[in-house]
Amino acid sequence: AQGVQTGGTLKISFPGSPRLLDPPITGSAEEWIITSWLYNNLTRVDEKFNVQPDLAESWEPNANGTVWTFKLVKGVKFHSGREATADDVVHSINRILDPNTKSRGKGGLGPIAKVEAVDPYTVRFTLSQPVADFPANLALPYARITPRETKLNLNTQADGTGPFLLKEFVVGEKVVVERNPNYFRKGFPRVDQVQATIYPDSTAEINALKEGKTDIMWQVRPDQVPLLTNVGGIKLEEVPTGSFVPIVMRADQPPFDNPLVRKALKLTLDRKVIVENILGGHGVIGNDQSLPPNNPFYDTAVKASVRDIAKAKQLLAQAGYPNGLKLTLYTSDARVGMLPLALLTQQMAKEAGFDINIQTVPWDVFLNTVWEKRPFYINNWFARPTTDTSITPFFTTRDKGGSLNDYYYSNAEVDRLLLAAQAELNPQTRKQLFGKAQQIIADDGPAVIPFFKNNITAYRNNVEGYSADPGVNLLADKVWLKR
Amino acid sequence: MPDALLGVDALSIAYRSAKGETRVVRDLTFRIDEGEIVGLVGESGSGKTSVALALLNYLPRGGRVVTGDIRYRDQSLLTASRRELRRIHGRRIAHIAQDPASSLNPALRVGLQLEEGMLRHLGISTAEARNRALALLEEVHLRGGERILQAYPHMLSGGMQQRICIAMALACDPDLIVMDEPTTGLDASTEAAIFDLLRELKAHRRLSVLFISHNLAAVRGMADRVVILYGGRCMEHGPTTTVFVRPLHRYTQMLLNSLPTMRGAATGDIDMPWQAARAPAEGCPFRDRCDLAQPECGQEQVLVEVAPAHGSACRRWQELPAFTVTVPNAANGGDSVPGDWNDNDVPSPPGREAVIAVRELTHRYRNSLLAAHSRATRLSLDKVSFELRAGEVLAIIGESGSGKTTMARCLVGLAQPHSGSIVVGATDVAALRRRPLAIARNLQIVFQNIAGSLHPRKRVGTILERPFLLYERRHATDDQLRDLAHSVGLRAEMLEKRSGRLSGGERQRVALARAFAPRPAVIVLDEAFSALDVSMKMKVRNLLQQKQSELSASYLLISHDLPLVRSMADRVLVLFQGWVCEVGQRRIIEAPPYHPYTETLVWSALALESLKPSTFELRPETSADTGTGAAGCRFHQRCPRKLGTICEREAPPQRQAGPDHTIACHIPVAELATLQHAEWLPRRGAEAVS
Amino acid sequence: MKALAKDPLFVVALAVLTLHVVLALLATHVAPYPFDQMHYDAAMKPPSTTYWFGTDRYGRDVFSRVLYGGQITLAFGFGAVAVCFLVGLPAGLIAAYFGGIVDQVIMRIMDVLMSFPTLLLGLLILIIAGPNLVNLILAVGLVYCPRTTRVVRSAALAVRQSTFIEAAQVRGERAPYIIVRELLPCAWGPIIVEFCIRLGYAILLGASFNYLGLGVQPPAADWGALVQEARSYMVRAPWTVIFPIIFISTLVASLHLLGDALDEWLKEGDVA
Amino acid sequence: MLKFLAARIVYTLAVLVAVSALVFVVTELLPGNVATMILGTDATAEDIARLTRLMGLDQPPAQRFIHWLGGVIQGDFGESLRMQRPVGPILAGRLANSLVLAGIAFAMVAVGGLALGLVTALNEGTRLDRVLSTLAAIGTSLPEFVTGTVLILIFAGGLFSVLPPSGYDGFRDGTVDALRHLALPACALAVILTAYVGRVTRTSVIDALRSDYVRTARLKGLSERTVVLRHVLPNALVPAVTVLFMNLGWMFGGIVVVEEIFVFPGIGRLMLFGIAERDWPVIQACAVVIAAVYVFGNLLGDLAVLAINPRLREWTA
Ligand SMILES: Nc1ncnc2c1ncn2[C@@H]1O[C@H](COP(=O)(O)OP(=O)(O)OP(=O)(O)O)[C@@H](O)[C@H]1O
Ligand SMILES: Nc1ncnc2c1ncn2[C@@H]1O[C@H](COP(=O)(O)OP(=O)(O)OP(=O)(O)O)[C@@H](O)[C@H]1O
Ligand SMILES: [Mg+2]
Ligand SMILES: [Mg+2]
Repeated sequence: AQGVQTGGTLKISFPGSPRLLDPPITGSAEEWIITSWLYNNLTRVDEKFNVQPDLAESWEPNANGTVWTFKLVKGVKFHSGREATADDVVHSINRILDPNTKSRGKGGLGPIAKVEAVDPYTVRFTLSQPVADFPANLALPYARITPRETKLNLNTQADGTGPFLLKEFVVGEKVVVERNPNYFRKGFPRVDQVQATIYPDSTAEINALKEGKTDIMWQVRPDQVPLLTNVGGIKLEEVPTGSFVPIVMRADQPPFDNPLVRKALKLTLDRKVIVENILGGHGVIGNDQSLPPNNPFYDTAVKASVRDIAKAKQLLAQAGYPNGLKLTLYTSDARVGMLPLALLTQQMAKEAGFDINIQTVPWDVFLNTVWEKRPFYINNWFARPTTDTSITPFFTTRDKGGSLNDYYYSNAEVDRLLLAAQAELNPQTRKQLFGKAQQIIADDGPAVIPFFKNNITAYRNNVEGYSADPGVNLLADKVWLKR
Repeated sequence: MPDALLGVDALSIAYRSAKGETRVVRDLTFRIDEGEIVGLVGESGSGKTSVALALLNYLPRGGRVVTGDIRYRDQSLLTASRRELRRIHGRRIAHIAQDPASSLNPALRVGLQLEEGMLRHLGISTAEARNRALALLEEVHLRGGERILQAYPHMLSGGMQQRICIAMALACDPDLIVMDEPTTGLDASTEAAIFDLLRELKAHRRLSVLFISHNLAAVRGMADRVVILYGGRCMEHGPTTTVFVRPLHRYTQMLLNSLPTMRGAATGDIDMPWQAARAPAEGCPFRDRCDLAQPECGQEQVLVEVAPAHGSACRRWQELPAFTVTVPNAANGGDSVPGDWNDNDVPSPPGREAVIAVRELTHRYRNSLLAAHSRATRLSLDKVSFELRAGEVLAIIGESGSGKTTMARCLVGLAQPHSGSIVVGATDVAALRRRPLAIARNLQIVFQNIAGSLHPRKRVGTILERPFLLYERRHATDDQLRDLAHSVGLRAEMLEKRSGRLSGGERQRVALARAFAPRPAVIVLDEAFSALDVSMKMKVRNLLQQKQSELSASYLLISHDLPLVRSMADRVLVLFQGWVCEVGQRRIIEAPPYHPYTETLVWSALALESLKPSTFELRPETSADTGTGAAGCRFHQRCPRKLGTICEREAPPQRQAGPDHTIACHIPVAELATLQHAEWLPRRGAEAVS
Repeated sequence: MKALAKDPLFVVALAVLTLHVVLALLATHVAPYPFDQMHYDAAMKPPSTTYWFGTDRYGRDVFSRVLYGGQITLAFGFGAVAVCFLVGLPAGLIAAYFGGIVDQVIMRIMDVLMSFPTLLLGLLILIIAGPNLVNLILAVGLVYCPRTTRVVRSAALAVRQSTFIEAAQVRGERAPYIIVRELLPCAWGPIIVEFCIRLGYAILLGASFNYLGLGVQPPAADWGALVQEARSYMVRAPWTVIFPIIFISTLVASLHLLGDALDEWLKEGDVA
Repeated sequence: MLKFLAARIVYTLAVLVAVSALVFVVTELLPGNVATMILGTDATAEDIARLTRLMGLDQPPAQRFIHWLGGVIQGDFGESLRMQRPVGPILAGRLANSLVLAGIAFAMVAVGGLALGLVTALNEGTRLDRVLSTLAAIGTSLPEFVTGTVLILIFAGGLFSVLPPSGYDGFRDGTVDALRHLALPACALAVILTAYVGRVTRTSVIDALRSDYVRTARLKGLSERTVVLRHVLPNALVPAVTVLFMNLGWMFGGIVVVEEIFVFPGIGRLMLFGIAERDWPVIQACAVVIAAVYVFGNLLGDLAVLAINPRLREWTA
């Protein structure tokens, strides 16, 4: 780009602290961002959900998509100076697959049967089922490429191929990284140093940005937006994401085994009020299926239900509940938006005859006794990195790949459409398949997905090359500072 | 009249309370001359302390001098500024408070407390103050010098604390000392020793003292002049010798009439009514209780000068029946017992059956679980054996801490003896956890705090009915309750009142009535008199005696009040540190031979009444654990007649001193008798009573 | 009693307490709206004639919520104190009456409970039992029962020394009779004072738990939970926290002042 | 004296072990499964079983307790399940912050409470006393979340914006900055206790003023200053100091709330984090440390009282 200035220190604030830097066992957004500065994946997913090359310069599936062969960029060096080769890739992937690593990424990579180094610059993955999105899976933060042997403790130290070298890491306080002069993408990174400071308290974080102590405030909560709007020298930016807070209606148990009841509940909600109230408007209305509007396969023809109490009442009566329905809605206040959604749902559905009693439980109780067990609760999902994982595991029948289907929803047509789309390599056909599935899920589906959250970020005017990201990315290597 | 050192003129004191102002002292006038000891006598609540504090211009919150004046030499103390007062307090007028233990600051060393007054008033150096402090300790007979000065108050015994208080008062050589009941709370022998000290000081220093007490005997022995206070008014005042011999106020007469003594008693026999609920505001405050009261007694009282320096507030002083107290003094002391009004003089024959037989009773206090390591293994009762015979009064005497109360508690089952037996009827109750009701019924106790043994929230009727419910499982009839009330002089209306709303005297009678209700065979009286005013004491005593003959009950009378014991008991048992040193007929406390310990008790009592100076060298109580495991006589460390090492090494034999009289001592009985007679006689003339 | 009626602090405190209790009892009638009704178009409105205490982020009427919150607050206050006394009264009386080993055992147990910081013990109980009103009551009650036991014990101990208790023992009365009929009636004074003070502290502690989110279930909220709910926007909408704060402070202060006044009165006045 | 000290310390340690055991039992009873917590919603049953075994959670509780207690004695509090790092160092940092906060608040309570008590007692019955005493009575009714909230509303954003409502971060930006951040939380923590200690002090000073020994001292003609300083204070301080230290524990309870309000990186918030995340090693460590501060506070209180009051010193000899 023209006029790019290099050098300087980029100062970023995070609300939470990274604890561990060993990629397979990382678990928080901050950790994923920091490791993305220190390591590379084989691929990466851009802000439009398109897969881009990273350490792999190209890849090729076999005809039915069960064998994928990746060619690596040559001459990429770890910070320690050794070249990164196919063996390191195999090692990294196997570490994730090894149960002893306790990696959360194990399930997300896909049905990998075998990973092998064909030659120093070629890696071959054999899958037990075809997966169209497989290259995107390799962009998961767990799948960063680490050296196959190292003397370092990767939890607190790092040896990657990434754009920055780890200089200082104080848990709960800060992470400092320095420009990797040998980075394989020439011209990057642009700044000499990145300082990430942890501000557990958002007020202090906002003040720091205002005072210029930091350049980027990576994450702004919706309720903090008023504090940063119209502040001189600061830009606010937001982008829709695929994170959503669904109301779960178990489709295999009364009363929600009856699609009419599900539909009735969907009709009671005023989604605009909900988005306004919970997110302060910083989100987009959802249409009860999980593919977010910013996804290339999102079908704009599928409309969200509009509040219609009369209709809802009528459906309820039709379903056999003319005098209303008494329900217990489980939720937890451990994650943003879950409790307010319950409260709003309770109030809005009341008019149609839903008599909802709210039970708030701690997160662990939620995971142990509510999630996948109760018939009616509010859940929370972060954005999934690929199209396929954004919808298929949620709505296909449980034993047919519906690993996240806590709705116990089973619809043969949806199964057929989604599984076909999963293996389909042709984007056009794929889009059609996904579109049809979305329509059915929105109408008949077991979830109320009233909104998708926006990611909101704030930064000072002199920051260039940075923008809000729909995923969990902060591409510090692209950012430069205007003087 | 020469200038008084202190003149109190028409003093009235009032306290503010929620109900308004109550006058507690009215129109009190008296004076104290240099070198004079003035006794201020009155029952509890008569306003003695209030007067004392007013003299110091230090009334407690809510209290104020309403009228009158208090002059120290030429200066009015009531109008003096705080600075002036500070110069007078301690330096000119010193104060000794009622309770030595609480008057000393627990957080400061005794030395500092003794010296700080001197440092403030006398302008002397610390070293000088220290020297003076040591001298003062000598003067109040505290040996130990520096060690005592370094001690904190709690390390000293009550007697030592009181001596420190006296030393503190003497420190700046004041002209006047106000002593507010300086010996209440101390036991008899300590009390006697303190009085000795005061008398000695009186002789050595030309002290003026306002000596406040309700102990008539003590005042008689100490004071040059007395002021008798009742209901906040002066009833009579005059020289001790006159007032106590020919009292000219009916109240004074009654007081003296009630006073039992070691060697004699007043001749009259006035039946004083029970204490009135509240003294009337106008007129003679005593008229409600006065047998000679007339309507005009309700008119304003005037103090009449009946003789030079002798005033009486009784309207009818001229008409009072003749009343003379045979002043008991050494001259008519001796072995004769004049005016002994205890007609129950027939010794109970040894053959009478025993209602309670106590054998080898041993008791020790187990302290709390945590303090188990402390060496508190001293026995509070050590193999005590005696029997209580039907219809007799057996007195247990002994100094404080000798185990009297423990004995009583074991008898009634409030304490568990360690070993030994208590046979009541045919049952050994010593080891029983719960006694059969029949035994409990037959063994009632009257506590020291008689009034406190009533539940304050219950109606009198309910309280009196309880024995019937408990022992006979039936409700009492109204008649029964009424009779019970009448038997202790209570009106039937009282049955409806809550006991908390009764006057002290009424409560005492209710408690007695309850004890009598089940017609018990034995009543234990644990210091049932010590908290009572003189007049009340006699009322209760008379009631008890009357009831005893009615019920033919046996009494176990526990007391350290020897005169009282002498007036009631048939037999006496002397306890020292839980050990019986002497037991026998009442006369064992009237004439030698005594056990040396009994001897000291008797001498203390005599000394208190100034019948005998207690020149006796009572060895001070030592902090050393006497008696622990010592094979010898328990009393040897304090024994005035100690023979030698035999006393330390061998337990004394039980010697028969006569029919039904045992003394545990190494000295043969005959020898004791001669020794004690001999010593009594020469000393009689040695020091005259002043 | 007359003296008490003249004590201005006592009168004011009693009046405030009564007002609180009456408002809580009549909340359904006094409150202009249901406590959970949301006025979507009137979120975070300052106090006005329609919404006396303003509204919160969901447009719920703060006045109505405060009134209903009072019900919950008083409910767990009284509930917890009831638990305290259910345990503490018998335990304290028994410890005081029997003394010795019984006393030691009871009081050592209480000591261990007491060696937990109050909030910590409650937190632990609440995380095992799970947060809801009943558990909150139990937790607060349990946390405070050693203190109540101590107060009851020492009040009873003072009476225990009285001669009339010994008189009853000598008479042959049984322990339950003595404890209930003789000991208890005389220990009431300090026990009532303890009741007032304990109620105040129970409300404070319960509200603190609610403030930490470990209490009643939303949308119901006591005053502590009301403050907690509004924490993130209280600077922008201070009315959402100010009113619950005023209510809890006045309630607890009235209880404490009441306890003080009673205590003073018991100390000065005659016991009869 | 020494014997007493030893006994007292042994007692303190025994209480601590009892507390630890209780905490351990309590965390045993927690409904959640730790392994599920770590693995989250993506885990399979086998994953959970494996992790449970890996972390030794399948061993009998008694064995784990002894193991854990052994570790605690050596300063090893185990590893945080959420943070997967040793709890010890995290705890140390947080505890240091909390101790700074509690220390400042404690100093405020000690000075403020004793002064309040002394001033009201010496002016007993005057208008000043009545006003201050009523304020103190109200002060004891203000829980930390109320004082904290009000302080924020007044000083940090509502009326004025003179002090930061949060963001304490140790002394890395200098002492002044740190103190500015500590001001509000310390006040919030101190108010209720200052009022309480003030009231206790008032009562005990009044008791001392009415005592016989003070009367004796006054009647010796001593100056008012000597009377108050020498005779009243040493005795009156005993209950006040006892209460002061006894309330260290209260303070460490209150600190949980205060840290939550002011987003203070102390042990209280760590504990809440542990609770929210069901991170039992963290909960246990925090609970034990808080309890330790509490029992040692009481111990300190006893010692302070002993130092002041010779009679007690003697009793315990
Ligand atoms: N501070 C006070 N406030 C109100 N009334 C008081 C106060 N002190 C004493 N009184 C009352 O004043 C009267 C006289 O009390 P005072 O203490 O002077 O009597 P006393 O003769 O010293 O009694 P005692 O022998 O019991 O010491 C009593 O009725 C008592 O109740
Ligand atoms: N509760 C107790 N715990 C430990 N020791 C006690 C207890 N009560 C009394 N003692 C001790 O037991 C001994 C006997 O005490 P007791 O009360 O029987 O004496 P007393 O003769 O009644 O004295 P007083 O005349 O003072 O009433 C004393 O040394 C006393 O210190
Ligand atoms: Mg007196
Ligand atoms: Mg006794």
